[in-house]
Amino acid sequence: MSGNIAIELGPARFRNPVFLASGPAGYGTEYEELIDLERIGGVVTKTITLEPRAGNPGRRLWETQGGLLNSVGLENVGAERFFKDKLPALEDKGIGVIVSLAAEGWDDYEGLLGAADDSSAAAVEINLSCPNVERGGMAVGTDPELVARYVELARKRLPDRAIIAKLTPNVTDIVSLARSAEKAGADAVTAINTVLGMDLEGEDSRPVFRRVSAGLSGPAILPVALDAVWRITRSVDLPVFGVGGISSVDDAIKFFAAGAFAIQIGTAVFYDHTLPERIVEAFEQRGLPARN
Amino acid sequence: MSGNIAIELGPARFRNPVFLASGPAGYGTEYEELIDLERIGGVVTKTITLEPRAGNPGRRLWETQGGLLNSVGLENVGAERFFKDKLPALEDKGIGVIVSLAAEGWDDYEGLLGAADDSSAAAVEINLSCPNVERGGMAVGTDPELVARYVELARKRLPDRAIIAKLTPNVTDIVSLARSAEKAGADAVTAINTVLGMDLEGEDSRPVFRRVSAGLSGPAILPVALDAVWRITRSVDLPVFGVGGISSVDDAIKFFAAGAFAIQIGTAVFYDHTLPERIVEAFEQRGLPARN
Amino acid sequence: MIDPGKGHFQAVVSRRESLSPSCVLLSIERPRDFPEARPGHFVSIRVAHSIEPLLRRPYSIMDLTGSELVLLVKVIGKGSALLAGREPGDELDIIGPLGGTVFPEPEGGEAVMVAGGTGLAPVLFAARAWRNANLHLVYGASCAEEILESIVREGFASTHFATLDGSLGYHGDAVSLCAELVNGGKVGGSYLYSCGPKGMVSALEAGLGKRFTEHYTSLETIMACGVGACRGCTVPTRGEKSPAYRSICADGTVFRAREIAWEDWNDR
Amino acid sequence: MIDPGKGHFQAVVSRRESLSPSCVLLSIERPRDFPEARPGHFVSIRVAHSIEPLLRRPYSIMDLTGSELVLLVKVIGKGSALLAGREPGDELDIIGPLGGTVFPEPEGGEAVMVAGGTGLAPVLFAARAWRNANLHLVYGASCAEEILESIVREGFASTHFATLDGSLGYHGDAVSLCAELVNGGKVGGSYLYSCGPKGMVSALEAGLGKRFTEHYTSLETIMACGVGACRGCTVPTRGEKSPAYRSICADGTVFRAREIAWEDWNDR
Ligand SMILES: Cc1cc2nc3c(=O)[nH]c(=O)nc-3n(C[C@H](O)[C@H](O)[C@H](O)COP(=O)(O)OP(=O)(O)OC[C@H]3O[C@@H](n4cnc5c(N)ncnc54)[C@H](O)[C@@H]3O)c2cc1C
Ligand SMILES: Cc1cc2nc3c(=O)[nH]c(=O)nc-3n(C[C@H](O)[C@H](O)[C@H](O)COP(=O)(O)OP(=O)(O)OC[C@H]3O[C@@H](n4cnc5c(N)ncnc54)[C@H](O)[C@@H]3O)c2cc1C
Ligand SMILES: Cc1cc2nc3c(=O)[nH]c(=O)nc-3n(C[C@H](O)[C@H](O)[C@H](O)COP(=O)(O)O)c2cc1C
Ligand SMILES: Cc1cc2nc3c(=O)[nH]c(=O)nc-3n(C[C@H](O)[C@H](O)[C@H](O)COP(=O)(O)O)c2cc1C
Ligand code: FES
Ligand code: FES
Repeated sequence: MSGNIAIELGPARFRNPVFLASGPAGYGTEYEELIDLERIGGVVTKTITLEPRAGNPGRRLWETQGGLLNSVGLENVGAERFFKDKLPALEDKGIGVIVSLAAEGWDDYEGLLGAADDSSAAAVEINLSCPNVERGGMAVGTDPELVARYVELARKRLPDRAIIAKLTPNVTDIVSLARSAEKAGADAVTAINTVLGMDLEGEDSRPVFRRVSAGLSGPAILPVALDAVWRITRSVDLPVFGVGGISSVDDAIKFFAAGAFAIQIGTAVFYDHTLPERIVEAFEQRGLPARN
Repeated sequence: MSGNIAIELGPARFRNPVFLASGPAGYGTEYEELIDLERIGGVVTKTITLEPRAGNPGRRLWETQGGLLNSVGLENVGAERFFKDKLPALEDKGIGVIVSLAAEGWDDYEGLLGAADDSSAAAVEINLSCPNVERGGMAVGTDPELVARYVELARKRLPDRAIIAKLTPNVTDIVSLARSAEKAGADAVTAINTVLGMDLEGEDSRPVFRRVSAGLSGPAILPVALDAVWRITRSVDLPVFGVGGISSVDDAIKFFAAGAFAIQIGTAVFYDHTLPERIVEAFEQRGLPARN
Repeated sequence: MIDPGKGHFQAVVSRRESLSPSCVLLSIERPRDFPEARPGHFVSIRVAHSIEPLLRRPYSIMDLTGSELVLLVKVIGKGSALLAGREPGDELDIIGPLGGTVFPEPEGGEAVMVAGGTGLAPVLFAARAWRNANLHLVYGASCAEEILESIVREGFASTHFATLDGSLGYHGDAVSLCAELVNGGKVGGSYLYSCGPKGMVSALEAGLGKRFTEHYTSLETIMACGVGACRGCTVPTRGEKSPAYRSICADGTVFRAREIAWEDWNDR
Repeated sequence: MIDPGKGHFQAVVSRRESLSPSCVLLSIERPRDFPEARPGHFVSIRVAHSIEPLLRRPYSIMDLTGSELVLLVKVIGKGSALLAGREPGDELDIIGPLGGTVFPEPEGGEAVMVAGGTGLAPVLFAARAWRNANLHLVYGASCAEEILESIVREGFASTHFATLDGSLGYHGDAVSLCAELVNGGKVGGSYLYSCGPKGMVSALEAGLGKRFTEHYTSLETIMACGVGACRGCTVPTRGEKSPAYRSICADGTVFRAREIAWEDWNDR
């Protein structure tokens, strides 16, 4: 045992820097029987919006070579039910939680932040990067000025919570987004959300998804995520949550070496749910990996 | 045999729409003993610059999960030797050729176009998207206005050649780049060049490449390339050369279904050099795939 | 919701039997501590420790005895081919049993079960579990070779086969055969159970759903997590709020067929 | 340039012999039409029809007879592990022989050959080809187990082993041993040949290069195309223009050691 590997972010404290990523982590309880969630740093819960969302119709998942495309479309139970039922259940169990929020417009964003303010959430991740919805999500997240506005409001409404801005890689310059988030007062950024992609299928080669474009995750995008983390940490002082394609202990170490402060694991949990705990074990034995 | 699968682009005519991509294709002759280059549409020759370039020092290749990172850095023999030795050798053999050109600045770009004008090249691909060099390349290619300026000058200096603009996926909006190319008079665009990525290695987890960031190619990026082709062909009337991750006949068909006019194959040639001819054969038998 | 209590197991293949050109029966030593499971439950298997294929593959439990877990595997693509190629002694990385709902036992003791292709698996599991019920099996496949007669053994009051090419039994699909049998009074009961291609089940519900008190169907789609977390395996259901999506892995696999918004459920 | 005339072959493994904890000798039936090859030539093998690993893997030809192509395979990562696991009867997808330059025969008939690890492969191929030469082998590995003595058979005037842990032969590296032997007059000749880790070869050139008329070395690095097209496998060379990169796959694998800009050649 190399001792303490706990991390702190503003008012939030986590056992260690290994999280389940938003989306794959669900509401935190679905993997309970398979993953010891009290062993890991915590879960970033599925992105919630102010109102419940049904999510996208038609197919939502598609495997590509080394990757996974998804078009879930932010299906979620809405802020009210989330803060009433889902969050307390996790907190009662002593599971570390980062609450993921997405605005569907400026007005409902105010409401959403209000709901978060009324809650016990110590850390929120603002999802400025979902490719699978019409409004909000990536449309906001690709514009440094809008990123700044969204982070500013969160900072104002949630002065005593840790605020993390989740960034999209589908931009010319992710570093400028991170800079905006920093200036607007974020405590950290998360890089990256999924990469835009599509696939076609069948004899008639039709797009797999109704919305055509979807979000690519998994091992295929690891180099893209590492590159984003490296470039952001060279230019911005904020702690960075690294996410994208992590599928082994070595991958996790690479993200720290690229400068990450913590990591999140998404797609790999689907096929190797033991990974997050194995990473924690490795860190407990060897200490947190060196950061460049 | 389903008959004629030849394609035309401006003054250029090719046996079929299956090309080797710039870079992996070298100067066209290296694969001669392994690929029957007279069977395929042709080769897009390795990008040349006005002056010879030594390329990047240190490691240049690195395999990732489902992909390949490269940092070759446009090593090339320069325009003079290329047009004197390399191009005629290919043309003499009846091999279809698209000449790939990259500017290292505005002045040398004039010179490069002049050299192309003096040559017999029927089609040129302007590489506005190489991530592995300091000047030119992606710096120019991410800005729609610069793309327009570069394409305009090519159009002016090479009025009777087919001009293809090769675009980078590392932007917020690849469609706007394609629109710029269209307005500036390009005959076609090629999508995509490599995706920015990096990796780290070894006990000390150092970046694999001296320049840190490199270009990701191969099956991992196929969904990204398909998405770019689909979105461009929905918004722009230009023919699109689809490239990125093609590694089977089915993949090739998908690019046409996504709207491509022709395809280029890069990384897959390294491990399956029979693929381009197999695709041609499939097209000869079934006809060109349907386009959406 | 019937949560069997899922676990993660390294299980050893004990027997591999080729049943047809496309199907293999895979018997697996039941891991110690593998929970009880019921018809409609499934397992999810990591078929390769490689990124190709990346995700686990879901398979219905066809039988679970004290010593064996039995799966029916049809070769569709790369993942199923790898799985179907496993030999006795090979290890399998399994999570399960998964699924939140199962086929309930029929009331009245008589029921019709319609299976298409590998949809046979949960149906056989149910038939084995409900030994005292009077079950009529209507089972369709493309051709005689794909009718896995050897595993349709015990427990049915009557069995009826349909092949699309007419090479065995009824010439046509399972739904048409079922309609003939029901209309002719040859099979009956108040419960209808089904598992098979979406088209089969929706046609069955449209044509015969009203003739039964209940029509329960076990659904399939592409999955990622298998535990209800990712919301990727959803099916649209009828309800106050529409669309209302439910996850096949955790809210299913078994649904009342009339609750499914069939007209909205397609893959694109 | 000596272009052997490359081809693409499906070849069958005929024998697999485990030589050490990390190394395997793989004998392959020589495909009909497989061109003649010389020491320094290599083949490139698709080890899996999967994307993991993606690229072909390059291997020096250790021997090529009328009936056999022999490779020495050390397990390093996923690709070499797959290759080393191939059994007699398995097919291999090979392109080759590749490489534009080979070890030239020694003038004067006497020469020193220094091999580190699997660098032994092209050295053995040379020794077999030059039956009339007087060749001294200096061969180093980590430990006794990794000295593949059984395959160092015929054709050498003298053989000298070095192990880093001293468990066999000289206690130290092959370069130090070679220096002792040369300085002590135990081995000699006007040509020096080498193949092994970069550090070994550059130290050899720095320490002993000037004592020989020629020092030829066969180099290795990560490759993609193997045919000179991609410019990914380059090594910096000394020349008028600097840096001047040459490709190991097509301009090599064999270079004069003094032409390599060793100080500029590193992996990052
Ligand atoms: C709850 C559940 C139970 C199942 N039970 C069985 C069973 O008992 N026996 C059996 O043989 N199969 C069963 N399946 C289907 C099985 O999981 C798929 O055939 C398998 O995952 C295909 O993997 P692959 O890699 O071979 O094919 P891929 O290469 O992944 O896919 C090939 C093609 O099949 C389609 N496809 C893949 N998976 C599914 C799916 N789950 N539903 C619909 N289309 C799909 C894809 O769209 C693709 O076009 C079940 C699926 C689920 C969800
Ligand atoms: C011309 C040539 C001849 C060769 N001859 C032989 C031979 O006769 N016997 C033999 O066992 N090996 C030989 N090699 C090396 C062999 O190709 C590599 O060991 C193999 O490709 C590793 O593949 P992998 O998938 O097992 O390892 P990977 O998982 O790809 O790599 C594991 C580690 O090894 C490093 N590595 C991989 N390939 C190379 C390489 N070519 N050079 C330096 N470092 C590398 C990587 O950086 C990585 O850190 C030769 C290489 C070349 C270029
Ligand atoms: C099925 C699925 C659903 C996702 N849903 C969300 C989401 O609701 N909010 C979010 O911020 N990211 C979401 N993501 C993105 C992941 O959090 C993560 O950024 C991305 O998948 C890259 O990491 P990975 O390669 O480890 O999966 C989702 C990803 C997947 C695969
Ligand atoms: C080793 C290597 C070198 C490349 N060099 C060039 C180049 O010189 N010019 C260019 O336009 N693209 C270059 N590319 C990009 C390819 O042409 C292609 O756009 C990209 O690799 C995606 O296709 P693929 O996945 O089929 O390889 C290079 C790619 C690789 C792998
Ligand atoms: S597969 Fe994830 S919710 Fe069903
Ligand atoms: S591997 Fe491509 S040039 Fe050598």
